Amino acid sequence: MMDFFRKTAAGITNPHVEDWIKRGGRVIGYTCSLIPPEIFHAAGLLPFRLRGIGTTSMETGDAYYGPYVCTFPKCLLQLAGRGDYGFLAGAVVSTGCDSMRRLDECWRKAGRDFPGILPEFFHYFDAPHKTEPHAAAWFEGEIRRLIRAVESFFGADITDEKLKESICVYNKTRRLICELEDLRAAENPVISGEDAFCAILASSAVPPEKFNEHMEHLLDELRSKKATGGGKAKKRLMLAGSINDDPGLMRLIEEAGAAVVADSICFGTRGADRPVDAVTDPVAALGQKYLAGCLCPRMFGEYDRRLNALAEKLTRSGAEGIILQNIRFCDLHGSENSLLEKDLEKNGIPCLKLEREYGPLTDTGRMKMRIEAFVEQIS
Amino acid sequence: MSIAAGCDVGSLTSKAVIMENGRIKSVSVMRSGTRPQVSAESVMNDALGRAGLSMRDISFCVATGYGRKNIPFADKSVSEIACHGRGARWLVPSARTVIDIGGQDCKALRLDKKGEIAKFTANDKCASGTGRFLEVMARLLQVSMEELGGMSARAAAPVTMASTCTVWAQSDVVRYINSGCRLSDIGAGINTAMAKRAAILANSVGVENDICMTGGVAKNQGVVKELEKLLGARIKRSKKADPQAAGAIGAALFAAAHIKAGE
Amino acid sequence: MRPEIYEYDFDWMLWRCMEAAGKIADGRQKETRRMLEYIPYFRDTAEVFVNLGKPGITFMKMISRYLENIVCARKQGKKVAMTTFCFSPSVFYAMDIVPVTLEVMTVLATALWKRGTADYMDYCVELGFTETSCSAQRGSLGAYLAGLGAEIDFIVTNTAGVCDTNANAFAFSHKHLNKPFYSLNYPSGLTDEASSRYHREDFRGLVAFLENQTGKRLDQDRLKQVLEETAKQEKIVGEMEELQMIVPNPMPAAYNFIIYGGRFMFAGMPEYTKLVSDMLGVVRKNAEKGVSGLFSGKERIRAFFFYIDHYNMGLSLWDFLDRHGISHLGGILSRSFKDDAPYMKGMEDVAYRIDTADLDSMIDSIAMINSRMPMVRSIRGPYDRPNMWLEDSLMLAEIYRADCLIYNGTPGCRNTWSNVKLMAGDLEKAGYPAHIMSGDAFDERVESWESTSARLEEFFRIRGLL
Amino acid sequence: MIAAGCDIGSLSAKAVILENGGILASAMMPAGTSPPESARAVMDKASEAAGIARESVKNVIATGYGKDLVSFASDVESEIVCHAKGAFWVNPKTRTIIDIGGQDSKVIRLDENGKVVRYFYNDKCASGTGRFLEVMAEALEVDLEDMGALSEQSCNELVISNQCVIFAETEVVSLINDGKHVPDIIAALHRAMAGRVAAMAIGIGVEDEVVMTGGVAKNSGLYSALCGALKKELAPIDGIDPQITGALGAALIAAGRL
Ligand SMILES: Nc1ncnc2c1ncn2[C@@H]1O[C@H](COP(=O)(O)OP(=O)(O)O)[C@@H](O)[C@H]1O
Ligand SMILES: Nc1ncnc2c1ncn2[C@@H]1O[C@H](COP(=O)(O)OP(=O)(O)O)[C@@H](O)[C@H]1O
Ligand code: SF4
Ligand code: SF4
Ligand code: SF4
Repeated sequence: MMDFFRKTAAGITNPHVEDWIKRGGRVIGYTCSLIPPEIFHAAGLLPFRLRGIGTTSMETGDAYYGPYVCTFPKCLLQLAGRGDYGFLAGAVVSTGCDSMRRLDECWRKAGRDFPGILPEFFHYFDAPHKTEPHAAAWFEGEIRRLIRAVESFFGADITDEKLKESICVYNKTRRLICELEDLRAAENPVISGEDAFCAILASSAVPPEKFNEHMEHLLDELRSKKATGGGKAKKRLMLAGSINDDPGLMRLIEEAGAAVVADSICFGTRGADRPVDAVTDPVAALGQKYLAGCLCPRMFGEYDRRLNALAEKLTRSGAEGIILQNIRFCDLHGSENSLLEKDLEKNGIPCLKLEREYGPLTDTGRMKMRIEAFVEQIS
Repeated sequence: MSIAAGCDVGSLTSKAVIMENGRIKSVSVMRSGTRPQVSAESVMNDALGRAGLSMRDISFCVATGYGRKNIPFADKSVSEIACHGRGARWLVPSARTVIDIGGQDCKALRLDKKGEIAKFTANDKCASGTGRFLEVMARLLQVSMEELGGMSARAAAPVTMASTCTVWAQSDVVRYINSGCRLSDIGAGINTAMAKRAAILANSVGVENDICMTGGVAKNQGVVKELEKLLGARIKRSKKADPQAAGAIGAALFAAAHIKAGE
Repeated sequence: MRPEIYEYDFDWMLWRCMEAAGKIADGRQKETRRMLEYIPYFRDTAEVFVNLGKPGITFMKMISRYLENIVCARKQGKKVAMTTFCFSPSVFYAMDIVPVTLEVMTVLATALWKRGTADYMDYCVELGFTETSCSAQRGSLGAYLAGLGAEIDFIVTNTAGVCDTNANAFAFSHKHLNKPFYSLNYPSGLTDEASSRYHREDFRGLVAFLENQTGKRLDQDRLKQVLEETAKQEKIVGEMEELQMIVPNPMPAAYNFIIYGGRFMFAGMPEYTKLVSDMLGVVRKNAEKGVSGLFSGKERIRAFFFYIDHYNMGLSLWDFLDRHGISHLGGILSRSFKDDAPYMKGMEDVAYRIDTADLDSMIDSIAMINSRMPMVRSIRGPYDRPNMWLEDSLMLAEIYRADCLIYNGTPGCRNTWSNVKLMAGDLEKAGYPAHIMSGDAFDERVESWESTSARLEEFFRIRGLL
Repeated sequence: MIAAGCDIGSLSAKAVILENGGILASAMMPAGTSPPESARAVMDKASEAAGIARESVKNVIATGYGKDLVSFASDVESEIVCHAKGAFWVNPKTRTIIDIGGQDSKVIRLDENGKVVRYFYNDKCASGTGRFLEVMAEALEVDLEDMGALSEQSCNELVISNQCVIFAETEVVSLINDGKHVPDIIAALHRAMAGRVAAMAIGIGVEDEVVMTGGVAKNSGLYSALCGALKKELAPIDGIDPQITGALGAALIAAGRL
């Protein structure tokens, strides 16, 4: 079972995506935890959250983006330039953060210079940075705009019913992820943080039905394992901060003698906690979830909500410390991490702040040393 | 009698310390080669030689530093952060803040009353603010590390450096040299830039007296004095041993503790 | 932060410097010059203004008034708001609130003090700011986070959706100082119905917040006054900007700086009106004489700065422009996009109007002003959308007959460094030589002015402009 | 009429002497810390090679980092212009020049008359410069001159992830420790560097023909890595040592002003 998840996490495409396309299905890529995949699912498309894994050089990324920019969106552009995203029928870029939103311009421009790397359907999703009613209304407007755009381009008809069905499918995904989280909370971990991360990551890379199916099997496996008392206990850490889709980062941490038992990052469990209301008006419900529920520091002035969510997860997972990492040039997570560090340490939770580059994890010595020292510190 | 050893294989230098019930028998500092094992062997043999001992006499050896994982004769490995904390505490028993500037990075540690590590942070995004930075600059200026350290004292008008990154600084230095600046003024500027980075790091973990500096750069008086200015506090020097060996001393102390626990 | 920095209040120190500068400027030219040398760690910045004669001196006095207000706010029982240059202070003045505009304070300290603002910037990093975040805020924010300035009552920002690193700096302060916070937030659209409606609602949210913070209702008559004053000011500025189109440009190089600097500090206040009328007088004279506003009197190049200016080394940029006979045609900071602005002819629909008929239309008016502040208007959405960065720049470059366009920003500016290369490419395609300055407008440590200016000069020569 | 160009670079000093439109002689030597001396020395060396007296050189134009300190130069020119002149003189089909020197790398675009229409610098980071390769050659204990040949023996793909020269160096050291093959490491270094230079070129647009100037152009491994990154063949710049292109351009300008 794990193979399936490990394979999926290893590279950007996976057998399910290829299979989906072979059977004439179309795939749509999206960038941020702000964009509801339910919309694409309801249109019969395969939602695929854009990943930067497997980037080895930056000649396209750096050609359009300037210096001083987060390497994650740069890697997305690099892969697009390399043609790796040729399988996309469409892409939606969100205004997650400045580095991310400029992917819209950079990708379009690169598309003019290198024909064929820009998906035919290319949409800019403009999300507010706060949640007051008038901002929520704007967000719902954006959802409707996206729905209309998808409908007219892909000739789909996204009815409220279909949306509600998709919401249910994804609610199940969210529920299963939470169950996995609970299993990780057991003090003898039944699954490594790396494997758990691979599994969770798959939820945005394969058809949700397939994911749910595999996840249920995995959970059964793990439950039986738990009965027979899982692996040996290690230092239990939580990982938070900047976006990451590279299982290698988890491996790195766990090689330093810790177990990652929970996370709050994009591609991890961030935002899996609450289900979407599947009875009321679906657009409003999605707005509630994806804007009001957004746990990214891009939501200005909502630090307390994020702090509480984090603190709660820390207790639930029984983590003994937390690694707060940010990708270089990510000011949002960077400074947020410092606030979190102060507040969490006040409550006696050891914190390690790390700044890193996103990209090939080849030279990890310095990072490892810090994590090892941190593990020693909390033991 | 039980003899403890500590071996710190750093990116630039390797250090070994032999200790017998809390007293240093010998210290050795050498340039690291490309292969950690080899560096470890030779520095340890040198230290043993000085102490008139052989590997067999060592009851327990702790390794630290970047190369610590592949050291054949080590019984245990401990991170250099822990080792520098312990070593600094031995050098300056009242130390509550440790600033360690080695070849690869710059670390700031805050210790609690018992000397346990309460908080640490390290700068390694960029080579500026590392001993390596000083070496590169020293090479550009064609002076030795010692001379570079002395330059601050002799400087008339220290230059300001684009402190953000080694390479930017490099072209700055080249420009200064070409425009005929006095070398000592450039050197002083370099030391100051280094100290500024370290000061930011130290302040971000929160400086508490007393302050102790470890790592090779602790031997750079220019940096130390500048750092004192920036922190507005004196940095306690220790006559007990070479601060560059602090990591190895800490490792040896861990080894000794292990032996004690065993007895 | 170095212990001795804790000795002095940041804004108090700035105020004393500016006071002194303003006072001695009353003296005769010769003694003025001599006096200038005696101001503690004062840069040749004052030169730049003194050389401008009356308007320059009025400007210095205005700055010291602005600083005085901040320093004395508490005593006068006024509330102090920390805010950004992307925000028009008029609403504050209408509610008797004293604004502390971080970027303005940073520019002042960068320009005035030999040691610049590095200490405050680094202090932010010590507090946990990423060192990669924008220096425009860090340069003065450090002082306020360290309690070395007027106590802040609440924080108002205008850059959510426009610039993360900016908005983030204020969000951080909101937590660190534990002060109330309101963030206006902008959609990528500017003129569509939905966006305009949103602008109005969002701004009403702000008014409610301010009323709540001050415990006073927004005074309609006061607001009317401020807005009418603003309209008057923009009319005068508009006339200057009309004359600025003439070849040679009769406007002195440093005037753009004064225009936006003044606007950020005193939009809607009589101080600013007086200032700009003084300036208009000078520009008119030059125009009648048909001479360039540069000290050299000779205009060789017309340059449009399509982002911000460069404030290091005592405003060396302006001296550089004067020495090389380069007319500064303004930039993203200096244009206000009011409907009667000379460059808005035929596109009034995308400009803002000031309508003082009733409270509602007045609030709508400020909302529209704010949605067209620097950055807020031009870099909120994709740069190549209508009325965004590219269109604005090309439009202005054409109207003002620019020979070239120049970018200067800060490495902290994710936002523009993510697409400035694309901008430069498109500008070149449109036939304008475009240069990207790689320094930091506020932080000398990023790139020395020496190399920055060398690159600039090289650009002018190689592209056959000099 | 004899004219000369003198390019005092960050790492090497170069001089070219022209006699009525033809190269009479050229010289090159490592640049010391004193540009004036380097300049004098390299000019003497060149005149010696040309078998002429220094005085018979009627006009000298200086370029490079140390250009302003060349006392005997009648004027200075930017490296951009000089490399453009030099490259265009050797190959008039040149539209794009990639110059990688010791302290910086530049991309220059020319029109059909050899006029500079756009250019872009990378001097913010040594990772795209000759210095990068020098540091690595040292770490690998190989000669700079051999890096090209060695990289051609590479058989496995490695990745160097560090931008910063200093850290890339330690990354290289750890690769050696892991027993990786030197040729593979060198090839990876070339790819990393070529990628960065290519990004800069693509950023302002690459037009055929593309030529490479500056000392690093002599590194065949980087040369082919760059072709790979740009997905096109670069035109060789025949007849001259690419490292003297700047000095040649300066000389051409000097001659033109006589
Ligand atoms: N005698 C000295 N004077 C000044 N600086 C020195 C001296 N010796 C070493 N250094 C500095 O110390 C650095 C090496 O420190 P060290 O702690 O040995 O690094 P590491 O532990 O990473 O190998 C060198 O880069 C150099 O800058
Ligand atoms: N034979 C060679 N093989 C490979 N690289 C070389 C060779 N000769 C010089 N270089 C490279 O050229 C660089 C110097 O180039 P140069 O154009 O002279 O720089 P600058 O003009 O800045 O002095 C050196 O850093 C080195 O990397
Ligand atoms: S971190 Fe925030 S902005 Fe970045 S991808 Fe995740 S949700 Fe979007
Ligand atoms: S890590 Fe930060 S900068 Fe990078 S994409 Fe996510 S939010 Fe944006
Ligand atoms: S300069 Fe850039 S980063 Fe700074 S405030 Fe302006 S837009 Fe934001």
